[in-house]
Amino acid sequence: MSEQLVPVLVLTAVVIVFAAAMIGLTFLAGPKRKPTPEKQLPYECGIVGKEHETTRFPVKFYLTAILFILFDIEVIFLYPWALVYGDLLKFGPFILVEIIVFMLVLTFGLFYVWKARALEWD
Amino acid sequence: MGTTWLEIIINTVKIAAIFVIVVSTVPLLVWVERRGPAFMQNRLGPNRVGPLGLLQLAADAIKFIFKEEFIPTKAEKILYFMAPGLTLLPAALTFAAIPLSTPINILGYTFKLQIADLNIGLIYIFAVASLGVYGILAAGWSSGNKYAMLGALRASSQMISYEIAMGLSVVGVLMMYQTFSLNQMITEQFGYFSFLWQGSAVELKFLPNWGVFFQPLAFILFLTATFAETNRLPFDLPEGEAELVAGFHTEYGGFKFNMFFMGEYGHMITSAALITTLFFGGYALPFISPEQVREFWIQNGHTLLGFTGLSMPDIASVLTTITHLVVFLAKTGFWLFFFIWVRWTLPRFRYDQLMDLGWKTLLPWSLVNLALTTALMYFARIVK
Amino acid sequence: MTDKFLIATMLLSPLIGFLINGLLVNYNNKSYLRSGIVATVAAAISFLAAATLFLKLLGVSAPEVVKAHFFEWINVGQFKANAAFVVDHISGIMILIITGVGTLIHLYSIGYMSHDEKPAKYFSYLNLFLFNMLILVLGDNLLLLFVGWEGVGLCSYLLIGFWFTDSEKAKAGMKAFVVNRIGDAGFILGLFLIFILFKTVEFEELAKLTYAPELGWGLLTFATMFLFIGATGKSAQIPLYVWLPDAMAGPTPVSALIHAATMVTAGVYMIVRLNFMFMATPNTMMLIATIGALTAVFAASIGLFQNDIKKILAYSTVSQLGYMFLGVGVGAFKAGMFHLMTHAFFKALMFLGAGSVIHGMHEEQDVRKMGGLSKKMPITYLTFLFGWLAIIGTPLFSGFFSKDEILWKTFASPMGSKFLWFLGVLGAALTAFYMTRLMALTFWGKSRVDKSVHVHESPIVMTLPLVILAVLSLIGGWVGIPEVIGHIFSIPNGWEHWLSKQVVDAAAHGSHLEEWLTMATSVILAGCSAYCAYFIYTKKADALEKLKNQYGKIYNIISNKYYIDELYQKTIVVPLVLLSKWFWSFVDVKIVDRTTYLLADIVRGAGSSLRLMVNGNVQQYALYIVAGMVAVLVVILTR
Amino acid sequence: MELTAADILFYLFGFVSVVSALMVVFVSNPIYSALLLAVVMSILGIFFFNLEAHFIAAAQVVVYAGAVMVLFVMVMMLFDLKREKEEVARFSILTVLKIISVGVVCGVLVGAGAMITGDGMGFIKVSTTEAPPPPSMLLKSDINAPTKQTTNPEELKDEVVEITQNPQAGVEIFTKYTDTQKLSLKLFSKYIFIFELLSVLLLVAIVGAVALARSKGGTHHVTRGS
Amino acid sequence: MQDQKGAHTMLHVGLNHYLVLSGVLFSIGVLGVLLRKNALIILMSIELMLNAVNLSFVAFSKYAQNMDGQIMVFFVMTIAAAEAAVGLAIAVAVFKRFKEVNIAHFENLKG
Repeated sequence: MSEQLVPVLVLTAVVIVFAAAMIGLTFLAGPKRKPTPEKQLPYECGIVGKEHETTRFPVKFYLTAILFILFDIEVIFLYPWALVYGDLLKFGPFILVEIIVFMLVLTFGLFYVWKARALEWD
Repeated sequence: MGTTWLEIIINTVKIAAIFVIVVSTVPLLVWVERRGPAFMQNRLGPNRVGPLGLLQLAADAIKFIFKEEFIPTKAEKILYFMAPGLTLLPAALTFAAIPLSTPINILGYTFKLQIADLNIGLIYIFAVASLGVYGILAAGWSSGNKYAMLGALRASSQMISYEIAMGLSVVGVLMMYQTFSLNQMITEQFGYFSFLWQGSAVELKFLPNWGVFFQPLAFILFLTATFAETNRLPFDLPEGEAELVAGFHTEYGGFKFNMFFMGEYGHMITSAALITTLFFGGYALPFISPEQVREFWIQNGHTLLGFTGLSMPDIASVLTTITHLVVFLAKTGFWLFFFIWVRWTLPRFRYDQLMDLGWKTLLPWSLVNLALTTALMYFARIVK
Repeated sequence: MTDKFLIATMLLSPLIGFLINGLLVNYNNKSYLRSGIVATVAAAISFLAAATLFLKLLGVSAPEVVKAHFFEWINVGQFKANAAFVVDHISGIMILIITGVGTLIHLYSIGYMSHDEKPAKYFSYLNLFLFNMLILVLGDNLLLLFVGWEGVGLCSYLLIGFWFTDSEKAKAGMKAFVVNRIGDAGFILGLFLIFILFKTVEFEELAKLTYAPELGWGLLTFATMFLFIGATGKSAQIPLYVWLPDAMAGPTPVSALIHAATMVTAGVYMIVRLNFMFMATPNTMMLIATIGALTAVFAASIGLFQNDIKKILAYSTVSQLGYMFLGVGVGAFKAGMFHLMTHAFFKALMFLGAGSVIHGMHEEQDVRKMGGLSKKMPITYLTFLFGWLAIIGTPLFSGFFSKDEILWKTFASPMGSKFLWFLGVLGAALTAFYMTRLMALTFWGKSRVDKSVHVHESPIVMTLPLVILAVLSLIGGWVGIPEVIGHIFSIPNGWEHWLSKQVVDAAAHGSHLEEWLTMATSVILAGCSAYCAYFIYTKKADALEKLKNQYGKIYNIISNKYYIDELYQKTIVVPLVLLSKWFWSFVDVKIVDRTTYLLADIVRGAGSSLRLMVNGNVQQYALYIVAGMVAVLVVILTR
Repeated sequence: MELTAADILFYLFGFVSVVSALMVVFVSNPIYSALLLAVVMSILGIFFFNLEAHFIAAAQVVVYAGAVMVLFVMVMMLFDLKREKEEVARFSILTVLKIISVGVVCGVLVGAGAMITGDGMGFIKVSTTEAPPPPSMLLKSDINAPTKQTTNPEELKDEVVEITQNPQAGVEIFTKYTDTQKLSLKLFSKYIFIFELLSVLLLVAIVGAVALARSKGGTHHVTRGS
Repeated sequence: MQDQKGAHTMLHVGLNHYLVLSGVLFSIGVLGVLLRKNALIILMSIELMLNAVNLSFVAFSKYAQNMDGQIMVFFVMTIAAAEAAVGLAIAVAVFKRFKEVNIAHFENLKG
């Protein structure tokens, strides 16, 4: 079982080592100058912008994230179905009816999201 | 990884080797990225350093190492350093599952040219790909720059939206191959284009048995989804130079910046490899199955590698592996070139068009594709 | 005419009379005649049916018992009581007395109630009383007897308190009812015990059982004891007699019917009906006898100094009932029953006579304001004379035969004793004294009637019953002439023979000589005391004054009825009231209310403390969940 | 070799997951706790893989690590929560009570977990006086038996037979299917009703989320009539 | 079985190891829910608890040779995701209203 997994873990180890080495290298090799305040400021194409306190971020991004989760689960449910669909067809249309009901309900969800203009990016 | 220490070492070396190869192809791609479009736009591109500018890559790499280690004041120290790693890691891990070529069996060992032959190959790739979002978000947020933050949010929501479309489009393919393991998918795509129609076998001599001919719509959807997933040009809004400077990695310099690029290009290589495996027969030649290739090399393989003194079957298996590796590299190279080619032809989407494309066209079309395949398999009883 | 129909008419006609008078006739309609006639006709029909039934029993080949089963009333587990009525030798006599005397009294009350505002109500109650009394007598099981028992108690309450507007009379009614209820409680306990012992309450089955005489204080003794307590309540014996004198507050015919002839005899009838059971419990019999004798002497002594004509008669009834219980107590059930019948005749006669006197004297009841009425009310005087002669036991009159039978049986029967006999004779002497005093003060002597009142003789409708009753009280005794006299004139003792099938007396043994002697002594004694009273109250009024201030104290005690009422008031009523007051103020307020308020407070307190838990703090809710989970897990794992 | 690779993996990742779970709860910056939770989720994915639940492992990483935690991180970044003033409730009687109850829960669960195999891992002395604890009623087979490689054929076969009504199909299907396919066979035969119910659940969640987002003040706040 | 395997039975990973681990993770989740003030952290602790349960489900499914455990994990996952989605939507709404995601503000949701 773990024969399949161990190489992946070894690969992660290799990547981490590589990344750490590179950053370490730049840290050692790189010039060490005293950071000037201007340099410290977040880069704004050169203009030294004032930094007002609370940045009002548009919150609409989270809605896509939520919808992503819900539709991702739909996809996850489809995978096992896809594997078995071909073989269970031999035993009648039952497997088909199941997925039709499932997909109808969820496409209605998508349709609702569409009509409710939840994904509008004004 | 095998039980004996020897096997473990060999495997680790293999893994490291494959990783290094992938990492080294990134500068190559960058080079192609600069030379190719230059060629298209009738200009030269980097040609100073080394022949045709090839050494330019090495120069850049070394330059990155000597950059000053610089951290903006308002940045989150730990996360700022971890962000590049977080983007590179998923990109590298996804490549683990892709079968590069047929396994070699010399001196009694079978040696897989694939980092990890997982029986859940495909969704393993999707799983690890979905972890990529963390790198971007971490980078955007930890650098303390609100434009970077905005870029990160945009990039991640774009990636998220297209992940569903990609997932759904793949379902069609899965229904056909009925397995997750990529190796098995490739074995399914050997020989001629054949399937069962109403129970009777149908074979078309002039077409290879590739997935693209079974699932053309899935291929198109998958392609566009991968473009969006890797933030390649039509969809590279987050780092749109015009408005958001460099998007989520504005504050990064030095090798950390390079790592972001490595992550992006790594992801691109994996996507190209995935397209070839899923739709274009992976490392297999169009009409010839690896068995036939072995037979061919058994007859005249001796001429090439006779000097090594290995037994005939070993030589044959080495040669078939090499041929298949070459085939695989060719196909993937083509698709990589396609990526770069598209970058310099299509204009950038506006953000809401991009999101609409994701949710309102790709997703519905993949549902249609799903319905189509289900219906065909049910009514026509097409079974691969 | 089937038996069932006869019994049904006998029973239902008074009920129908009651319904007609009660529901159809408007209460405050003055026409006494209409409702009076309806009531009397109903009583008469019932009497005719009773008579035919009695004749059925008379014949040689006549059946012992006439039984009519109407419906099955209660059938629960082993307890079975159905509405069935039995006319046998005992109840035969009783129904004759009830319906006969009842009809006469109904007739008499038409005249008596002529001036009353609500005659219909009075007559409906009277009919209801008859119906209940018949049920009591005819019932074939103890439960039905008890139904009649309660019915008559109710009617006596209604009739005593007939003029309820006068609070005094209403209180008397209440007193009668309460005292009766106490007796009834005893009766019911007795009934329960009998059922527990014998699993049946029907007289027929009870009679079939054999009873081993129970010398000690076993359950049967207690059962009979409780029944006797019921009897004392109903027939006004020593502890529970106080209600009868006050019951005189009701109209006089009521007193005549209920408190002389029928209701008060219910106790005696019940004991006679269950004679086989009482014979098996000598202790109870001895108790009955002593209480009977004591009551006789005690009531008679009170009667000596009463000035209200009806009070004197009431106490005389109590004392005569004492004699009946004495008779029954010593095992002379037949004699007791005999005295019951004769007493019904002459006592009803005297009460009605007193009624006509009162009627004539326009509601004047105080004997001291009467006198010399013999000339003004000749018929009443004559009939009253017959009654007087009967009650003091002059030979040839009914009173003599029945009373002497009892005295002889007390003297001779194994259960009786010389001392009881002596008490009986003393009682007889006192009875003679106060009855003669009554006669002297009302009829003989000079008239003390004040001028405004002019006395007139009662109308025929009142005097006719008087005459009939006078005849009856004369010939009533001839039915049961005792053996010792009977065999001289070869007249058989019908009464003994009649009752012998159902009633088994204790065997009395004693020579004829003794019987003659006892008879002689009681007659002589009664004659002397009668002459003394005559002499004192007609000739020497002043001698009386002398006697009074000599024994002033004793006179006061007796004339105030030995302060029994006050005694009861002090010993029972007042403490009871105080106790209930205490219960109310202390237990109810302090304990019951306090606890309920406490409970309410606890709940409210708990509620308010629980409310604190629900304050919206989600984390606290989580804590509760976890705590719950912990509890469940611990329980499961440690089980 | 006593310890197989799987054992080493288990102990290593077990330790890492417990430590990161603790840090999730006690670290001050919520974004770090979110990322750490994502790490815990991925490690759980690895455990699932060890427990031969391949598809579930991938699903876990895709759904939890890849979607839910992304949402958490994104939302936290949007809120721009830097430092929590006092992340853990101040010290009060309630906190003590909470800690104690959690301690008991943990003790009970761990104890039960250990005891289930009957040997109690030596921690809980199984007293021999009363009847030996019955083999845990939860499990059909004997736990300590070496884990069989192939999942139990009979058990799943009858399920398949149940749907296909022919025993022969049962055997044939069973031999050629991989783990994930057996899972889906069972999912679409025995638990089909729940499967359909879940689609309704997802629909409800979608509608709910959209409604909440459009509620007053939401960015997608739709003014009346627009 | 115990004696034969000797000491290292303890180490060979059996069902009870997984159960102990899931128990510990579950308790940490409960601790998080009870102690933390930040609503989002509470939601995350709940997710952690659900994952702990998933782990024990899968462990049982493997050692009892029965697929039901894995299917249950499926369903728990869906529910957890839906719950997280809606939970966060509420948290966002609360954040907009109170500018702070402290659990105390959830009090206003009470009836």
